[in-house]
Amino acid sequence: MPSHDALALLVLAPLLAACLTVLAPAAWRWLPVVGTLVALPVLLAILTPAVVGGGTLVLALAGHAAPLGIHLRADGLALLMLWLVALSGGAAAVAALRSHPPASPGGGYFWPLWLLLLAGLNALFVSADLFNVYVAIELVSLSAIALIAAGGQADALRAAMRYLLLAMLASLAYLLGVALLYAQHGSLDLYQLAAGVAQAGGGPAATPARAATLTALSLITVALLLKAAVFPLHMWLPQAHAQAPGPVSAVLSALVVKTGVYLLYRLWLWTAAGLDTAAVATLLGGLGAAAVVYGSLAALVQVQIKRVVAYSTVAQLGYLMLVFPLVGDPRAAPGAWMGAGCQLFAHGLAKAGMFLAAAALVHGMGSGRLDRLAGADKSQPISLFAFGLAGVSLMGLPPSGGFLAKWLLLEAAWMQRAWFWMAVLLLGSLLAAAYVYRVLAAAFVTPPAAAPGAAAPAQSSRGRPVPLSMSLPALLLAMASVAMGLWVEPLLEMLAIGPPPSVGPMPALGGRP
Amino acid sequence: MSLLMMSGSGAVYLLAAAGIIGIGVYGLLSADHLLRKLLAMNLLGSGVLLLLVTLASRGGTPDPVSHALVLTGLVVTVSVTAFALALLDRLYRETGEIRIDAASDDPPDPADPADAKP
Amino acid sequence: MTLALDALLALALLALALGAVAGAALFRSIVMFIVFGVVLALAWGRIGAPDLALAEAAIGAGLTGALLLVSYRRLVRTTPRRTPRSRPAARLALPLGLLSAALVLGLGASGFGLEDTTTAGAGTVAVPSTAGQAVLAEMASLPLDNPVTAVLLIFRGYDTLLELTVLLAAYLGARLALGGSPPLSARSAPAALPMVGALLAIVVPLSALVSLHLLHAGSDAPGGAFQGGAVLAAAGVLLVLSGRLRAIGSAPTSQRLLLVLGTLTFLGFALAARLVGAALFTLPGMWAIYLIESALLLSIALTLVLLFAAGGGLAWGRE
Amino acid sequence: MGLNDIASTLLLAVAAFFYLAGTVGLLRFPDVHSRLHALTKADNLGLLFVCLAMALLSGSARVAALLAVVWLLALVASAVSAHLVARRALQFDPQAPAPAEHRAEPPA
Repeated sequence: MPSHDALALLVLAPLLAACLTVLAPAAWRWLPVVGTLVALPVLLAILTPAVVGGGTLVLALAGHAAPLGIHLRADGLALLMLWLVALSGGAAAVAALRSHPPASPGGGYFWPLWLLLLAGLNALFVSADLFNVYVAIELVSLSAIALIAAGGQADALRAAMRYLLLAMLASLAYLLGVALLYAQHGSLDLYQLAAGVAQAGGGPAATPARAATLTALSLITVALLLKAAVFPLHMWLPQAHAQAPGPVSAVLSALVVKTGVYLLYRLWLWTAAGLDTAAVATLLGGLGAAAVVYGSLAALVQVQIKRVVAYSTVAQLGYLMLVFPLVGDPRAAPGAWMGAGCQLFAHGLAKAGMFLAAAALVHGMGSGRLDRLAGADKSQPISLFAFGLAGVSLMGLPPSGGFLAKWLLLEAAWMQRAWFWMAVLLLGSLLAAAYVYRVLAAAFVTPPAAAPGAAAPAQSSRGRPVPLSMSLPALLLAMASVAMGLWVEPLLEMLAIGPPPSVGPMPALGGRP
Repeated sequence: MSLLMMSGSGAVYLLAAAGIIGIGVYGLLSADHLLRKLLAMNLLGSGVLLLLVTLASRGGTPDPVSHALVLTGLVVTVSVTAFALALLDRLYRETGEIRIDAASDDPPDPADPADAKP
Repeated sequence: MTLALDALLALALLALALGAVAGAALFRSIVMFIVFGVVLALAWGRIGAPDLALAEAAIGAGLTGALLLVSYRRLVRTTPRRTPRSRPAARLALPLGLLSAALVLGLGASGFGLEDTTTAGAGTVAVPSTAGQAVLAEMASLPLDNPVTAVLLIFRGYDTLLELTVLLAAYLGARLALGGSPPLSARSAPAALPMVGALLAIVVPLSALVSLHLLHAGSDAPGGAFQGGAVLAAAGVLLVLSGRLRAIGSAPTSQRLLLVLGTLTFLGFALAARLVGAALFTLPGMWAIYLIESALLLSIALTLVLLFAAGGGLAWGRE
Repeated sequence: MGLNDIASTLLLAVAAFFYLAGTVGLLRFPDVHSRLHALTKADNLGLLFVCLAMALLSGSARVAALLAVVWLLALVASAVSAHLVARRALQFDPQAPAPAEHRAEPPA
């Protein structure tokens, strides 16, 4: 199969599978789902060598080049995200197959939505068109929020509603920005727009074109910060991620919030690459630093295990924002870029694993509270081990993928003597160690003898075994996030394809102060 | 058609779009009832779409791409609204609530039912 | 004169929007919103966007309004709890609303300023050709005359496909959010009334006819699958309201097929293009466009009716 | 200005008068039933005259036929909705004598 077709099929195959899942009789719904889980890695295995060998792949749909038509585009970063969807999404789906059986009545709605979510994510990562991205964002938000509400408990519904309102608002802000950009520059292509944006935005101060372009960029940025739950626009995330069913939480934290970060990269490192973005980069980095500190501290004081993990997502997303200031220095840029890619991937694997592990622990112990985890070391060894391993990657201990990511970012910060960013990176790792330790410590406590007044049944204090289909995907993901540090060459090779202009091998483009 | 599209009426609708967006933002923030918030969101969306077409048809010729985008936007908006209303319906049936504080930080930890002391 | 008409429409839009937002009674606000949609449809017509006028009237005003009203009726069965309005967000509402209006206005005005310079200096400065101009330039080589339909199906068909899946996701999501609870039957206009029966006998066949006309006309004139689907859906909404159709828990196979028919047909053509060696999403001719649009129309209409009825599927008659 | 224009202007003026009358009735009449009465009768006439004026202006039989369909549809819709609104109003307040002419004093 030609690699172009593989690129398009990464979006179209899950769409087709979603339609088939709607159509299929209940007993056969699993077939399109499993088919998609298998098809995505296969398609990526076809696409990856073509991109790594032949460079960025661009596909003009219906043969119409932009601005007339829509381009699909696969470079290293897109490929990285696609792999993450296939791996994290796949592992989470295995766990979800158990918790939401396709043959159940709800499965007839849950699984098509899951597949549409995957299709939307893939569509977003390969799209080169701002409006097409809007439609993909809507598809992702709608299906993700519906999956959060799948449980139907009051808290999940509240969280879903709050998320939905903010997502709608963000989408409209995004669309307003797109409207301004299209009116100014006549194109919707992310990469074609770069020339116009550089010309208009780099022009003399206070021209209308400059004002409109910069406002459009700011509107889109705010919208994406909200989608990416970057501090202080994170307020919707902890409840939404903590209240969703376990496998859904995994996908939300590993993939859905990453869409905002990914698009911020596209916007500021590609579309707006021609502008002097130093101030914006510092601002985004500052927000990221605040997110690292705030998210970690908040994770330290949570009572529910899933909320610890959710706040940890707030913190870890902060690291991804630190890239903006760090790629400013041409010498440090390649390292910072590699670090960002590693962090995207490592966090995607580790966080999906951690949420799955947390869900398995909650299921096994019968409660989501940390003080009810006592004794989990005996009854839930696999889940707890997976949680710990994922935690190793989040803290950034060698040899994990998280270590590599943080090391590369630290090195980039060191090269430009950016002490503040270095301090944030180190502090974040320290705090991550603390909140992961807090969960583990709670689990290794020997359960107290049943208190005389305790209403909880004896079984829940001891824990019950959880099916392997819940704990094993968590373990595999956590192991992958650690092993990634040992086998990172393919990833770095991939990231080197089509890096942002400011990072790329062309020094003439990268020399902005 | 071109007579209708002279810059004067373009400016009028631009003004209208700006006003509608402002009113939408006001409504979104001031509304208490979720149905009202959704209504304001739809107004805001209409304003944005009106702006998209008005700005894109500079020079008097209507821009077919912007029209197609708005058509897509309309369908997306009605889809999201319909889903939101279904969610609201369920929320209301489960909790009796018709309002939500979208801007607040997450609420304090709900008590775990297993913790209820006799 | 025309400017006065536009100004009047714009003023009406603003007044209705304000009424919808600031009115004390929720029911009145919803009605204001519906009228707003109707006036906005007129405005679309004035801007030279008749396709959007049709879509706004059918979808924006009609279906969204119906959705809001039916939701209102469900929610107001019991009195909602009154809550204090002195939240910080509410206090910020007015300044932020004014600020955003001023911001947009300033930007829009600057856009108009830019237009003057570019059109004046068209000979000297290379004016970027916009996507819209590119479409208009291509129209001569296409078998259809409505550029909007051309964009929706030929140039940006991929967007349309994803948009259909958003609609599908809304249906699935609404079902998932409503859970296993039985669909709320929309008990209202008694179907037994002779006048209602007469109305249905006239309006339903006529709606079907109009939607087919819109579908057919869409290739050369304003209209298309979305407008046609919305008109057909309106007939379905009437049937639901009058009790001729009722919502049931889950869709039978035929309706499930209808729900995904549009997506599947579009997807089929998009992929089949590769079999004959063309680029993905290349459509083989007018017949393909008609076929796709017909499938889209049916899927859109059924999905919209199901969203309105808050049901998994539809069945004839009362329980 | 041709004869057509003058005639259609006159028709529009008549239409405006009926709309005005209907609106005044809607605002001033005391209860649902008399309001409905004002609204449906006067506004349907107003719409008729608008359609006539437009048909004259267009000068095409096809457009005129379409306008006739528009008017008939509006007629059907307003008749049915007035009927339903009136029924509903009766259900809400069954004691009130529905038709306005049976009542000497408007309710407070």
